[in-house]
Amino acid sequence: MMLARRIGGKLGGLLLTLFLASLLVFFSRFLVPGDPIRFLLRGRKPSAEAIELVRAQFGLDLPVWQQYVNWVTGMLQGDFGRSLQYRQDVSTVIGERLPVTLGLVVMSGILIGVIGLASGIIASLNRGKPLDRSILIGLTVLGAIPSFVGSIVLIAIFAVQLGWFPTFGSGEGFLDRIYHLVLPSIALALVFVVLVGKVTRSSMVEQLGREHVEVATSRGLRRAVVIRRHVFRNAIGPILTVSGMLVAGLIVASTIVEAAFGLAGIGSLLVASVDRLDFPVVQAIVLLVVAAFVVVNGIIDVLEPWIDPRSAAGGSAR
Amino acid sequence: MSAPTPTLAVRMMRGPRLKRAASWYFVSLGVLAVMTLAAVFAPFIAPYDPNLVNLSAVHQSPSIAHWLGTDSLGRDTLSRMIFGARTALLGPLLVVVFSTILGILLGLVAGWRGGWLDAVLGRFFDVIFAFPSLLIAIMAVALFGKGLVAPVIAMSIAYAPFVARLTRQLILSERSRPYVSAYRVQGFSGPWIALRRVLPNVTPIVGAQSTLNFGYVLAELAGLSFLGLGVQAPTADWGAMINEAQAGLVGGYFLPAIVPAVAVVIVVVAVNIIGEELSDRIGGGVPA
Amino acid sequence: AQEEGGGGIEWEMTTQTAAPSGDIDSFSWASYAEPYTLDYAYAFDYADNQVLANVCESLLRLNPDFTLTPGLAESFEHPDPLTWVYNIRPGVTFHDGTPLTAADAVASMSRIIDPAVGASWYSVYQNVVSIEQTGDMQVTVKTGIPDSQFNLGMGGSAGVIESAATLAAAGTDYGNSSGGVNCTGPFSLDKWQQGESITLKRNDNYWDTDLTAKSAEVKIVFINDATARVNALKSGDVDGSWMIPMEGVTQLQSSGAGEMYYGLNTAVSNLVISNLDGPLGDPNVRKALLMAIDRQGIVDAAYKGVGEVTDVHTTKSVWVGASDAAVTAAFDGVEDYPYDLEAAKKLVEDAGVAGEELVFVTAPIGNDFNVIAQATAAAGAAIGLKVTIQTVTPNAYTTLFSDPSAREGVDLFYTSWYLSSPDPLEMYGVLRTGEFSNYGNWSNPEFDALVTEALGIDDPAERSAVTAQAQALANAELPWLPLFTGPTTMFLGKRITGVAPSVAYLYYPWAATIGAR
Amino acid sequence: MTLLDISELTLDLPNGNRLLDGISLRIDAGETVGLVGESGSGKSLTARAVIGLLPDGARTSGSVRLGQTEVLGASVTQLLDLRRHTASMIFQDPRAGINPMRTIGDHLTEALRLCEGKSTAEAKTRATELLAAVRLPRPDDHMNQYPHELSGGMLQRVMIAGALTSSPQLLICDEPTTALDVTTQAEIVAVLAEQRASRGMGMLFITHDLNLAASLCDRVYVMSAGRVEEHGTARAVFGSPQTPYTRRLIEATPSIALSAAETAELAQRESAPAVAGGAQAAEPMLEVEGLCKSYRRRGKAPVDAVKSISVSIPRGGALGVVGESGSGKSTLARMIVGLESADAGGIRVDGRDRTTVPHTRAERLAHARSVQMVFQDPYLSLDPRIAAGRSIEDALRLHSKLDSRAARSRVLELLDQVGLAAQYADARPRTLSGGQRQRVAIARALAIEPDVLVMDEATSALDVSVQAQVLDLVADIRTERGLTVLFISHDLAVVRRVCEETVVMKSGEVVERGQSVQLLAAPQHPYTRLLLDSIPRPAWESDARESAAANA
Ligand SMILES: Nc1ncnc2c1ncn2[C@@H]1O[C@H](COP(=O)(O)OP(=O)(O)OP(=O)(O)O)[C@@H](O)[C@H]1O
Ligand SMILES: Nc1ncnc2c1ncn2[C@@H]1O[C@H](COP(=O)(O)OP(=O)(O)OP(=O)(O)O)[C@@H](O)[C@H]1O
Ligand SMILES: [Mg+2]
Ligand SMILES: [Mg+2]
Ligand code: NI
Repeated sequence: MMLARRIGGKLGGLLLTLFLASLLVFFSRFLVPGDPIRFLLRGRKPSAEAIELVRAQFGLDLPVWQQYVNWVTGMLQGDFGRSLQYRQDVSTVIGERLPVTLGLVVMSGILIGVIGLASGIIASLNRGKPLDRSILIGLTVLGAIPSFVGSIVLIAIFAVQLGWFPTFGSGEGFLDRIYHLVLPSIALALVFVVLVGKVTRSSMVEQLGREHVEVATSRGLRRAVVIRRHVFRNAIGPILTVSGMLVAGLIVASTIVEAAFGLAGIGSLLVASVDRLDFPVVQAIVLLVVAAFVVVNGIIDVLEPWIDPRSAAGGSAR
Repeated sequence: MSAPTPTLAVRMMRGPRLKRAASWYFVSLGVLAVMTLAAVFAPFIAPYDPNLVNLSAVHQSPSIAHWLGTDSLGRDTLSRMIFGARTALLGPLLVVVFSTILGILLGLVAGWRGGWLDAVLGRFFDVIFAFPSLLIAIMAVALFGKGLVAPVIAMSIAYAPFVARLTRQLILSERSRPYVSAYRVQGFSGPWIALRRVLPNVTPIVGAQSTLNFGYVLAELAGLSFLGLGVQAPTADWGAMINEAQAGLVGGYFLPAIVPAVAVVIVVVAVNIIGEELSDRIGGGVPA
Repeated sequence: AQEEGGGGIEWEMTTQTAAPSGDIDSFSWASYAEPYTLDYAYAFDYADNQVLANVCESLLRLNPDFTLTPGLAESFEHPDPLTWVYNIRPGVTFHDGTPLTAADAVASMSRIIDPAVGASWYSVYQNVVSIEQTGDMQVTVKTGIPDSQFNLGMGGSAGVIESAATLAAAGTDYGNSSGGVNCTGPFSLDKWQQGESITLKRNDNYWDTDLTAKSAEVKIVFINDATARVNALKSGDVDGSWMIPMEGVTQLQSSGAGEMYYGLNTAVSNLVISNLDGPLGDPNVRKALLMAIDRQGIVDAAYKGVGEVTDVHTTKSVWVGASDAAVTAAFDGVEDYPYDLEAAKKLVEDAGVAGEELVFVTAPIGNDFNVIAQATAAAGAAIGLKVTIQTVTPNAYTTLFSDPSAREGVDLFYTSWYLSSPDPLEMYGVLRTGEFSNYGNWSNPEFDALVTEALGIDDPAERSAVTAQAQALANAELPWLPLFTGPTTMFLGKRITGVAPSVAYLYYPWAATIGAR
Repeated sequence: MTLLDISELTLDLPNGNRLLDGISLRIDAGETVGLVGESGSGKSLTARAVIGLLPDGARTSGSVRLGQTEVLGASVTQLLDLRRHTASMIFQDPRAGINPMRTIGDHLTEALRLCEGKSTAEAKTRATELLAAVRLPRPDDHMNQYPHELSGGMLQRVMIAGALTSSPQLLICDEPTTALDVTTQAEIVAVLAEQRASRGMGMLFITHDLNLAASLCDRVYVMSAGRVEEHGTARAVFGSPQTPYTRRLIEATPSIALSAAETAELAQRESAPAVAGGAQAAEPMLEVEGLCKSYRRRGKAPVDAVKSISVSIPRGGALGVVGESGSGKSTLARMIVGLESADAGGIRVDGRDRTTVPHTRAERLAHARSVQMVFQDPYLSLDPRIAAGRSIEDALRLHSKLDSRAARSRVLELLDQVGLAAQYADARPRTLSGGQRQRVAIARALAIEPDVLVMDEATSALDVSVQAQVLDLVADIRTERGLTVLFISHDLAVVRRVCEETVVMKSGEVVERGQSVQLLAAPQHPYTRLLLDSIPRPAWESDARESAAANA
């Protein structure tokens, strides 16, 4: 009962966040100097009636609040409006490109999880030793490689010089898609691997110093068991929290990687749409990113009592 | 009745690490100092006008005349690197300074004042957290046009909640410490304690953490330039230079792209080393 | 190292590549961008048109040599200066199997002048007053004033005929990736994978057996990044592409993956003068600026030397049907503007505008934009004018061409202006007083009179003599500063051949000609 | 049979610091050995060395034989075997020692399941038995509970049960009751003694509380700075300490045993019961009337921290407040110093109303001059960034118009009064020891020259010897300045050293009040009696008492 209330409260908070974010996203466009109509009618002498026609067609003639309500209700029904640029439903435009970005994000996510956790755990178990230091230095340097630099280097070496990977496109079919996304997901993962690695390390180190770990050791549990059951298990919380915060960042960072690898995901769509004042698309993507953030963090919040039973009681974590 | 000492693990960690890391710390400080000096005195140091086009000397390899060669317009890469350091360093610096000031103020208000104000600010932070900084920067570019100004303002806002949340947390834990109660009992006013005593105790930790943002901001601003949404040509900027030089890569002209890329990596590494070392040092001075 | 910079590329013009040895199952082609639409009413850019040209056909056909021959109109008549009668070809079917009728033609053409559609090709129809079906297979178009250019425009997207039923059914989704198109071309639209590729399938019922596609399938992949595009061509992932980034040409040639071709083009690179109230209001200052720009340097730096400096606004390729005398007059009888800083400086000083400021707007679209902006700034500096470069988004740059308010405070910008019809008059029509694309509001009554006169002349040879005079005037006055012309570039991989490298690929079903090497 | 034999154990850190220096210690089967000494003397290190838990990179010499095995240099499997079968350890803080993210059941059964290979059901049965053995009320329910759902005392029982799962021959207890209340401590000690007896285990019992060691141990070792200072039977060591260090330690340890003079005085007073009226005649300096405070927490029942408390202290008097954790002592103190507002009731200091939390500057300063406070934790009650002298100077200058020179000399004067040399004026708190910090805090409170000084557990965080010094200091200041003191502590023995009057609090209420000595001699309220009985006494003394009681 307490738990249900707590989860309800958390979800309410997240929905409020989503609502406020939608306000921000929707009304920001009224700060834009350019008139989207101008773009719609590019290359033509627009007559007043033509402008009105287009305005009505895209619902730009309604009062602002009405536009917002229409927008939100539409979106709740899966109607994201119509792209000015592609003359198509935004949901179609985004829907076609979403799988690429999702694939990219999922593959990077796996890389980030595996490499980040592994490096963090190994470093923490060897803290103060040369291995720890090398991992830390390695992570610091890797983390300093912006994804566009990483992309260029990866393309130059593995796609062009060695020819191991394709230079463009996102492939068709499951395996081909994975093959095509290997390099981009590595480039995307770089910075995030470092963040996860460092959080893992410090969270593990913190837990390693805890007395209950010593207690477990003193009771004759093998080191591997102690690490798994008492150190890693307890270190998961902060790692998950940080990972949750990173999800939205990962989607946004894919803009750069998609641009560099010429992938048709929603990241490159976002940049193109920003450039062309295609507001419905920009708004939908931004809101999608925010929603992804809210959903992932909502899941993590809901999971929290299982990860840290104390939080269910409302006590302070750790 | 035993004294609460910082956990042994923490102390153990600090001991050996500090000494070894220190040399890298000073190297990093040196690197950053050199870059900063180069940026400040760019007009005196740079051998050429960074925008001087020489169509008869494009894509030259390094030579005595052009130490780092020339780009697709025959401009001197070294000179552009030196001038590029200005935007590369200034942007992140401004973001770090603004976001730190803004974040500390908001965090102080939220943490010290508490109550509904804390709740409102907390909600505001939550909303901003849902917008990754690069996304906010891209939106700002869409709204206010390209260049350094819009992204810097946007990223200052994007990063402020991180600073604010840390500040708030520190303020909260600091506020619950008996020394704050002791000041109250002595008759000091709340604002005085907050501003004159608690804030100075919190600022160095927050500042050190903020330093770490510098690297991220630099990379993100460069990424924005790379997308063509940031600093605009012909202004020399490392990210924009990489963007411009990308076309040359197909022709095998790697240098104009690699030089700024390496510079970005070096600065980010240096700043991270400095930030971590500072956090370590400052964090060690305050009882945990 | 010195060599690298100046090292140009050896190039020669090709009109036709070797004939294919036979059919091919499929080939892939790289496009620098995804089409925004395949709706002919909006297809106004390289990316849109190079795909559309293979799927949809026009009343007339613009051939690779820039001649016009009958297309979906079997023949046309011009009974009086205000009337154009098109006889629709019988026995043609759309991709869905329905037959082509005059009603389809009326519906397709009427869309262009429908304000609710807001077509990009409206200017071709600007003088049209009515489009009517005058027989089972006949359409009659009436114009308000004599307009020789209308008929020439029927070879481009403005003349595309789409099934009226499809237009009605698809509604606003017509031409996008979900609505698709239903035309008569040698290929039909098979699959449009957004952001990735468009796949075309051979139309086995194509009416023109000479142009039946030699490939069962064409996959046009969108690769925005120049580096990636070159890499894809080099590695053989993609068989060919138009518009090759010049930086990559050396690599492509040495890779042995295929062959570079240079062919007919109609584009001239110009600096548009958008403010005649400033220092550039004085023709001598315009001349001075042109003479101060190192145009050969630009061609060398931005295009590896592939291109030629020009002093006029058209290429010889569009002077189809012109008299030899007219061509000579138009190209040899005009003033040269050699690179001469001293003379240019003097002109500026004489005009008394030294030290004044010019605003040059550019966008990060390609290296050539960059080079030209920088070279113009350098030229200005050399003759005592301060050229400020303002970089805007590609979109904002696009609005320069559509929105007068976007041009406020702007003195110059760069454009590569290509012609879609085989007549230089298309270019000069634009520069008349009050024309929409006369961005600087340049006005010369003598010029206006010449162009209007030419528009009314139906005989191309006769017309060309008048057009030549207009060209000479524009050359003397320089409402725009012509910089250079370059060939259409194309790369063909080792598997394919047969296509003619010509800018006509924007309207001619080029992919149908490609078969196995 | 010798269970544990440590001889000449020396432990050095990689940086050359010698933490243990030639420790020799022996425990026979079934014997309880105490290890006492001040904080940092190396007690825990010694204990951990027994089960092979050494600091990273530490170098050792000497030998530690546990049963038949040499621990130093033992292989991993040998060590695991020792930990599983021979020795178990109970740690100081049960809250830190049990994984907060796993259930009690998991904590108890994991060793059985993962080390002994018992089935889940078997392990569960055994664990439930053990929980019952350590007298937890609902063993079956507790198995599924998380640590945060249990109190400290219950957790320590869980910890003990956990240590007993492996039926060890030696039980090492590292200050197992330090984090607990006296009453709880008594219960835990009882459980330990019971288990020891029923299982015939040897026990190494570490504590800083000499009384506790005396009550439980057969023999004791006294440690100081990594060495064993003295050892022998408990009675011998505490009865006739041989080294000055042990002697000092014993002297500093507060005791509730009444001295002969006190007993005499008490007897005298009992014969003339009306004398008390004399003290009440004087105008009280601090007067608290019907004070109430309850904390409202969101979504939970409110906590009545203080329920209608009335106390008063005559001018120059000292009142002790004792009570277990959570009884509302601190809340009372915080209301008196104006950190917290009262729900009802009134506070008067020197006749002036001080009930409300001050708001204006004038109110704040006036309130501050009325009452000052010394806080429990000397490590957190000084601003880490501000030098000792500076913090005193801040207070001085807020309350007087002294120029900086005068303020400075006043600071030195105050430091001198609390027994700190002038050089400490510039010291950062971090560089000061706990006792020194608490002196600075006292000097800072005195700088304002308050009417009343509230000390909330001001010595709880200090070692006994340091505590004794600070208590002496307070006594000195009282006699010198006639300061009125409200002294809060959970330790009756400490309170009675400072205060002539004492109140006992329980769940926000005063359950008993009276002269300190009288309270000790003849507690009226059952809770006070429980409190007194819980205080450990040397085994031989309680024997004597019991026999005395039997005689009566
Ligand atoms: N792992 C370690 N690394 C370095 N120094 C240590 C380590 N463990 C203990 N020490 C040091 O060794 C000394 C003795 O510590 P120990 O924990 O044995 O003291 P203690 O007698 O148990 O004190 P307390 O009563 O505070 O628990 C202290 O100075 C402590 O700082
Ligand atoms: N700020 C607060 N909010 C809610 N409850 C509180 C607060 N402060 C104290 N309490 C509760 O009030 C009761 C009394 O607390 P108080 O700190 O006065 O006890 P104490 O006697 O000083 O205990 P200790 O000996 O542990 O210091 C406790 O139950 C405590 O949990
Ligand atoms: Mg200890
Ligand atoms: Mg308390
Ligand atoms: Ni593939």
